[in-house]
Amino acid sequence: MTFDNSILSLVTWLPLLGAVLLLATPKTAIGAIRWISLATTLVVFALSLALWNAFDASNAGFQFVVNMPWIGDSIGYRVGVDGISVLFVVLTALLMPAVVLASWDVDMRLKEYMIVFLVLETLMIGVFTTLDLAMFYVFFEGTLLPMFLIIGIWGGSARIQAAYKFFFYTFVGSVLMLLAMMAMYWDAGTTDIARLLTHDFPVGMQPWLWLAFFASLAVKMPMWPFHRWLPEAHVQAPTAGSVILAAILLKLGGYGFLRFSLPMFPEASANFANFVFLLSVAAIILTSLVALVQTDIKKLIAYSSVAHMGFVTMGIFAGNALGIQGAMFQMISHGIVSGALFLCVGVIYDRMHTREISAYGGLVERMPQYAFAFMVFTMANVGLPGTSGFVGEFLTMMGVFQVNTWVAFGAAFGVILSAGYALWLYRRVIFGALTKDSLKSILDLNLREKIVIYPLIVLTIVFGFYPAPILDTTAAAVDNLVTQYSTAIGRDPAVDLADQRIQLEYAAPTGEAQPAAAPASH
Amino acid sequence: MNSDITDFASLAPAYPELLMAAGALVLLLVGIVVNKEKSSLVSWLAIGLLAATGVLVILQPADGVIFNGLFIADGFARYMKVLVLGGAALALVLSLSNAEENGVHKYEYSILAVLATLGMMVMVSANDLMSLYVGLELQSLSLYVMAAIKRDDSRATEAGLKYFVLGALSSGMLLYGASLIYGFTGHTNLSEIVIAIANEGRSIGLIFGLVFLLAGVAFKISAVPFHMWTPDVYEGAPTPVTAFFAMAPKVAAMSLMVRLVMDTFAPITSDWQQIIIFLSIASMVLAAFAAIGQKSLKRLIAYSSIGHVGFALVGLSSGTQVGVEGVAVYMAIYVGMTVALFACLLSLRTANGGYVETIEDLAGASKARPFVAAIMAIVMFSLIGLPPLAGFFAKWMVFLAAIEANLYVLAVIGMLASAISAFYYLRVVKVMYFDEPKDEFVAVPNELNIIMAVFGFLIVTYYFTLGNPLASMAHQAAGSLF
Amino acid sequence: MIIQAIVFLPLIGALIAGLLGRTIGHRPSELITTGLLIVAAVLSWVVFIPVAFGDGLVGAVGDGHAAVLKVEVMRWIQVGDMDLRWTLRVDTLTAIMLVVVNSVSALVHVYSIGYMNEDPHRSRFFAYLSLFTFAMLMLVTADNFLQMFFGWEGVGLASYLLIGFWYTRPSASAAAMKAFIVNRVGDFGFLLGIFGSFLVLGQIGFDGAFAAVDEFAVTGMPTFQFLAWNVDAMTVICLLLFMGAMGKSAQFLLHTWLPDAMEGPTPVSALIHAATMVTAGVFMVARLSPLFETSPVALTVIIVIGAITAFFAATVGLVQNDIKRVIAYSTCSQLGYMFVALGVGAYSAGVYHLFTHAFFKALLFLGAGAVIHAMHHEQDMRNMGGLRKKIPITYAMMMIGTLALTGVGIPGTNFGFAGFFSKDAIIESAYAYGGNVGSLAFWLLVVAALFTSFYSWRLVHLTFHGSPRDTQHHGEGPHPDPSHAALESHDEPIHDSNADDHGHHGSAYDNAHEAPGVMLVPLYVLAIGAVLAGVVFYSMFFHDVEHIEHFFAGSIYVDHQIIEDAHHVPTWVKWSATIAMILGFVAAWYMYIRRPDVPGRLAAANPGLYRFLLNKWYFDELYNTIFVRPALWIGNSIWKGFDDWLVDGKITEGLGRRVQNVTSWVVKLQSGYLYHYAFAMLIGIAALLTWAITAGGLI
Amino acid sequence: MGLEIGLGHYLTVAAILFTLGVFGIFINRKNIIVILMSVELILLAVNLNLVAFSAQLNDLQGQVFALMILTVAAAEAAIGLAILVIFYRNRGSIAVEDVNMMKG
Repeated sequence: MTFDNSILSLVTWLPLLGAVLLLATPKTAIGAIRWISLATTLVVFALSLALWNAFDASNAGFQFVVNMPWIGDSIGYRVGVDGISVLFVVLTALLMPAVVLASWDVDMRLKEYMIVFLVLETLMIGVFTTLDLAMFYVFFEGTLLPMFLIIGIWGGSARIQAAYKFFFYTFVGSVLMLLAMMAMYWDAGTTDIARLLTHDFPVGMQPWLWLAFFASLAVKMPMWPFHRWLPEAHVQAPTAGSVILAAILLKLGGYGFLRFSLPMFPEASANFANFVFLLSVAAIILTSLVALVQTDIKKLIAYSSVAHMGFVTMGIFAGNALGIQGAMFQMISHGIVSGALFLCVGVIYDRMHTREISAYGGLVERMPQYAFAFMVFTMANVGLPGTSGFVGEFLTMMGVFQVNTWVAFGAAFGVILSAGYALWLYRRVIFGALTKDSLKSILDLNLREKIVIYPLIVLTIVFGFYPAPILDTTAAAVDNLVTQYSTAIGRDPAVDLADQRIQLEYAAPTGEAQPAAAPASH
Repeated sequence: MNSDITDFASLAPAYPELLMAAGALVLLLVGIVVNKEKSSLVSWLAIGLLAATGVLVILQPADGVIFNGLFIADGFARYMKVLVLGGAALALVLSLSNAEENGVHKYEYSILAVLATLGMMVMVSANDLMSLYVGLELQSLSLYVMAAIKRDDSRATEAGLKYFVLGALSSGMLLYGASLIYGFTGHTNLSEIVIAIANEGRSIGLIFGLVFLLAGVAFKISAVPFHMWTPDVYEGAPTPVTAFFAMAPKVAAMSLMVRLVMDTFAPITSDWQQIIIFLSIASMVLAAFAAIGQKSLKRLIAYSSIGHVGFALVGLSSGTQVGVEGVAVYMAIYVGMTVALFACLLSLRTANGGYVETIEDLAGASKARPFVAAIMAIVMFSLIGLPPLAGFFAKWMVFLAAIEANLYVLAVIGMLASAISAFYYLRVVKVMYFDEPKDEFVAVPNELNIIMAVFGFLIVTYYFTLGNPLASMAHQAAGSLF
Repeated sequence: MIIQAIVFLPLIGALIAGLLGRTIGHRPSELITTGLLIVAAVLSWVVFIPVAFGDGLVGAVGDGHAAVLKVEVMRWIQVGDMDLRWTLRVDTLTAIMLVVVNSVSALVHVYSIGYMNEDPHRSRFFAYLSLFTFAMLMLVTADNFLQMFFGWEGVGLASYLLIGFWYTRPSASAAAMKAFIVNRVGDFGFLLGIFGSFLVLGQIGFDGAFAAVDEFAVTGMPTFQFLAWNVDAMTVICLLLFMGAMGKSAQFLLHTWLPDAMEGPTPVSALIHAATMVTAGVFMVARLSPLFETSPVALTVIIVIGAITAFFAATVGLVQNDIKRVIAYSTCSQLGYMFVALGVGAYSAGVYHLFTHAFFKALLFLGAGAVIHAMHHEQDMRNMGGLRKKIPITYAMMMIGTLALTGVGIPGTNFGFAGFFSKDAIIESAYAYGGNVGSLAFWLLVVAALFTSFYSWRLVHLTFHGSPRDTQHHGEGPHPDPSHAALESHDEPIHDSNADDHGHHGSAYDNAHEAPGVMLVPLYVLAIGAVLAGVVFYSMFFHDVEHIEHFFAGSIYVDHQIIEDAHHVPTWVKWSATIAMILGFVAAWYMYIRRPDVPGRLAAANPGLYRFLLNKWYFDELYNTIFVRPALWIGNSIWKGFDDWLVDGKITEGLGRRVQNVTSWVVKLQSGYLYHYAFAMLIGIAALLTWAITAGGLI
Repeated sequence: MGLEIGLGHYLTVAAILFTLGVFGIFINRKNIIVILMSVELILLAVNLNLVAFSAQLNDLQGQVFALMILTVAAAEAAIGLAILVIFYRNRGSIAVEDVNMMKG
């Protein structure tokens, strides 16, 4: 195991080490606790960057692979990343320091708080680095445990309800996925994902496996109508919790679809594609409408997340390069943007201790810098070109348009509605005259908050103008996935890779013309 | 068969049992000569004895069938015996603190425990309906007394009474089944019964016998519908005794069950499979629902143990070697979790004396006793079967077996049951962590702290520490049955 | 290099003023942004002059027939073979736009120095202005659909920010939001259009797309499955793209945001909502003329929409009292003219009008700004009047603007203001197009011309002529009409950060003063444009086909036929616009100078019509009822009804309750009685026995 | 032509005894002593079975088994009675109804 390959294990388990360190520090040493957590997350972030740097984007396969049997035949220690997973590792590692900083002033049970978050980081990174089916479930489901505590202990007034719903929605869905995984193990004789990817599951078996996975992933995503837990969890969770929830945990669903559903059950995926499209469009339109009428800032953003995840699922099941690349990008971008939005909400919540939109108004008067930051993220949320939010939405819609114009048509309404709820929120919170006495003395971003938020602004805009770093990383893996998928379902990979135009039908040729139906290729 | 009894060496496979028997008598003498106040001495000696026997079991792996085929020692038996001895020894350790108010300070207690353990070992190694019955009764009779050992406590005595009456009924059933099997196969020796069944095939009488026999054993592992005694006895008996009940006897009975169905009745798998599946589903589902309604912690634990028996049976119902491995691993992890659980329970004594009885008493424990609360929470999550804790890997093994045997319905029901069961486990965590504290808790005895620390650590780090060795051991153990 | 300079100097200015504005202070930010803009403007002229008068675009690749200059900046989105790069594309069409955008923007910057001089957020204002300019430049230099969309949305953002610049005014932020969202409705179509063209043409870049379109001449027109129907691909695509244009250019049905946009500071209205951004739609159609040419249906739709807009906006303009709103509707209607030109195939004429219109409409707006400035932010014309003596220069400028807008000139000669040439060109082309559509468009445009001149002169009369009215107040205006409630609702009291203006004593009229030089200079420059822009460029835009060909060098589609025909329309057609103009003038003179009481009586005579026009055909109310409210209602009912009541209340927690019920039932089984326990065991045995025996098939 | 007593009859009798015993346990609401007797009845049934079978199979194991059961049964009865006694001490009653402090 060279250093190159041990780096994944390092990135995965280092946060746990930090947690152990915290365990050893006395709970009164507030400063030490904070700095240890920050240092740990920063080191992990640095490592993840090194990982991304060392990652060979042109290679579609898994890299930094470690593969050894561990418990019995059915569970191994297998890690590795490919173009699809590596970015999530970086994203997670990127947001953790921000989260730690955002929680700098947590006074209640700080020690446990930081420990839980570091454990959570290990679990989240583990989900993306592991190449063992069973271990994937272990990490995937393991995230429930810390998140349950985060919401339940450090959450708002109605936290217990929220924590329970979060737990049960996800847990009930996942147990079915677990059984599906066992079935896959017996069919393929291994839990090595790399080998499972090349295994052809019986067509008769696929729908059941697909549905079992869907039960879990759709809830995690969350797809409409399995989303009800999300707004509640977001509203009740502490700021840091919301950030992680929106930025990373939701992505587990999309990652699962890309890692399992699409490549391993292609036939089933193709058959269920329209079903997914339907739910996606429903998510985009209906939840946007619901977001329009929210009175709680966090709830509004939560619902908008559901809508944005609709674009992701839509893109994934478009099954072509455009769609999947778009979905990948959308997930990363949404990770940054929604995370940042929740951080922004946290900023004013820390000051005013309310999330009611009506309690605000005219903040720009006192908090111009905050207003600027919030504007950038709002626009990214709206999907304005030049922000990272646009690229993903555009690609997914473009991709799905090639497959099913109805879906793209429906999804495009999201373009209008997102502008509606986002700008209305901005107007009610930031614009207007600052009349409320409670706000008269509110302070603008302090240094710590700037350190947390400004980098995210930069990323949002940079990726809007120059998304290449992300798209190039995913390209090879996605192309590979698309090729397998379309070949498996008997579609023309060339078309799905957009290397070739669709075969058009031609009306009666105008003027003197060759026989029609001559493919207009270029 | 005709090995000379006097040839001591030939008894090697039974050395551990012999040691236990002799030790028990010695302890009896010690207990009589030393004055009552020193009773903890006897407990320590008992613990030592159990430990020594365990070491003997591990270090002296002599397989073989002795006592004219009454007694068998094989890998499976050894594995289970280690679990039994470990569980028993730990239960005794748990009983050390505040033995006085638990009424388990009398030296008879430890001796009864040792005798019960001896009975269990015989059960595990039984290769004949007779030795089976004798071992079973030795265990049961000791347990009846242990349940009621707090003589002046009406709850304890009621628990003893109930346990006794129902236990007697169940052994009656077991015997009735045994008699039928004897009648329809012509043998009491298990290995001969196998052959007989294989040759003569099934008959109504045999099936009757099978059902009655399994019902008797099901009572001991408290599988639904033979579980009714469990909640009452768990609640009534002093907590250390409950801890004892919850671990060793379950393991022993389970291993007996495994040996019977996998070995003796292997030729008629399809018949017993139906029964086991029924028991399994009934246990998982009923426990999941019933536990939600509980206020008393011990009753909750009782139902939880019923549920876990159900899960273990999921593995058994597959009827495959993987299934047996699953059961083996499951029981080991179950014992571990139970030890930690009872350690936590015994550590939480409110300032006004007395243990936490109801779940509400735990309110705010996370503030007053963060360590204990943390371990308790870990155990709860592990009992749910939430990764990455040990409980998950246990479930993984058994359900893996079920899926292999295409028992999809069983698997799905089981999974949903485990989802429902999460309700009450989470409630405990919720009360400890999310609710505000009510009353103070007093300091925790050291041995409990150690136990909690060790087992908490093992549960959390199972994937790294125990996972691999346990799996391979279970593999060997199960292998010896096939 | 020069191209990059033109495009990115404004961006640099915006960044400096925006991010460092607080630190470096207002004055520096103003000077920097303005300075950079002026440089950019000069440079764009440097690019334009050779195109117009020299031998074509300097450094352009390709022959004179398709002269294009491309500068690649960096990669953007590359997926599969969709290879998007940030590329600056300059050809004649772009060059024209560069000149228009940068010149007007530069002038508006200068003007704003004076206009905004008391505003505490000046640096932010200038940052926005420059940002807008940058976005607009990105739009016009776009080399592919998506970059155009980027600029498209960028100007949308800037306009959103500028309209809502006085964020403390609820009406302002509301208008800003409305503008953005209505535009988004257009973008809905634009996006789908882009998707469609990528699907059908396999290209996201313009050149590739045009090349692909050319193939259709050989292969025949493609059809594809859009929604439920198998339709002619190009028609659908063009209509979708045009939907975008309608939004941006405030065409009929998507026009509602433009009047409200007047909430923004006047310079903004001049720059964004008159000269540049709103013409983006026209630019887009012109740029994509090769695509649109493939779809007669789409073109027809464009003509009809354009004509209706021209007419409709003019009618509403007749009765507005807010000086800016009048000009806003006039803009709306002029855009209609341009679209008609595009629709009939006279793209050059459309661009021509865009070009001239930019000058005189900016002039009018800035002039109006000067008036408002003079009147201390009074915008209601009914409170003005007789300002001629007070602010003569402004008056003169406004006169020039009005003459240009109304299109004063003598047909057949080279004498005439800018508007005269371009507008007549359009009207003639419309007539030449012929057919029902053509004649409909023609007549609507002529009537619109009449209205245009009427409301323009009405504006002049009410503002500058007659006697001061600001001492009197609403109530006895020229309109003792029943619709005052409506009026109030439309003209919120102008609150603006420089409060000192409001404390002034005496009437605004007495305090009225001429604007400072810094505000007047831009007016002079624009005035020159308003006078000369028409005559100078007449031949290369409309007069002479060869010249047009050579001038545009393939940057737009040139339909020889229509232009030839347009030149040979009957004389009465050539005169029609002029006559309409004169009639309008006379009517205005009669009603506002000769007999000032007539309008009031007219309004009183048919209040229904009056209120209909005053309330802009009730479009806001209509949209409110059929879109906004339903959307909110649906949102609410899904939220409360589906999410909370059904999913959460009934299913999630309902399941929880079921579990509780089962539990309580199960717990009852555990009665505590020995005999029950024993009984349970026996039942169990019995059940197992039966099961084992029957399932085992032993009976 | 006397009636031939065969295995079947023994089994039937044993079955009846067994059933009686079981019923004795859960039909009886009065006295725990009765329950103890019922348990003995069950064991008796079992012994009868074993002996009958052993005679039928002429194989001794059955009878050995029966003897063991008798022995254990004695011990069992002793312990049962002991528990019953301390229960009576605590509650002053041995009515079956009273044995339900714990339920649910």
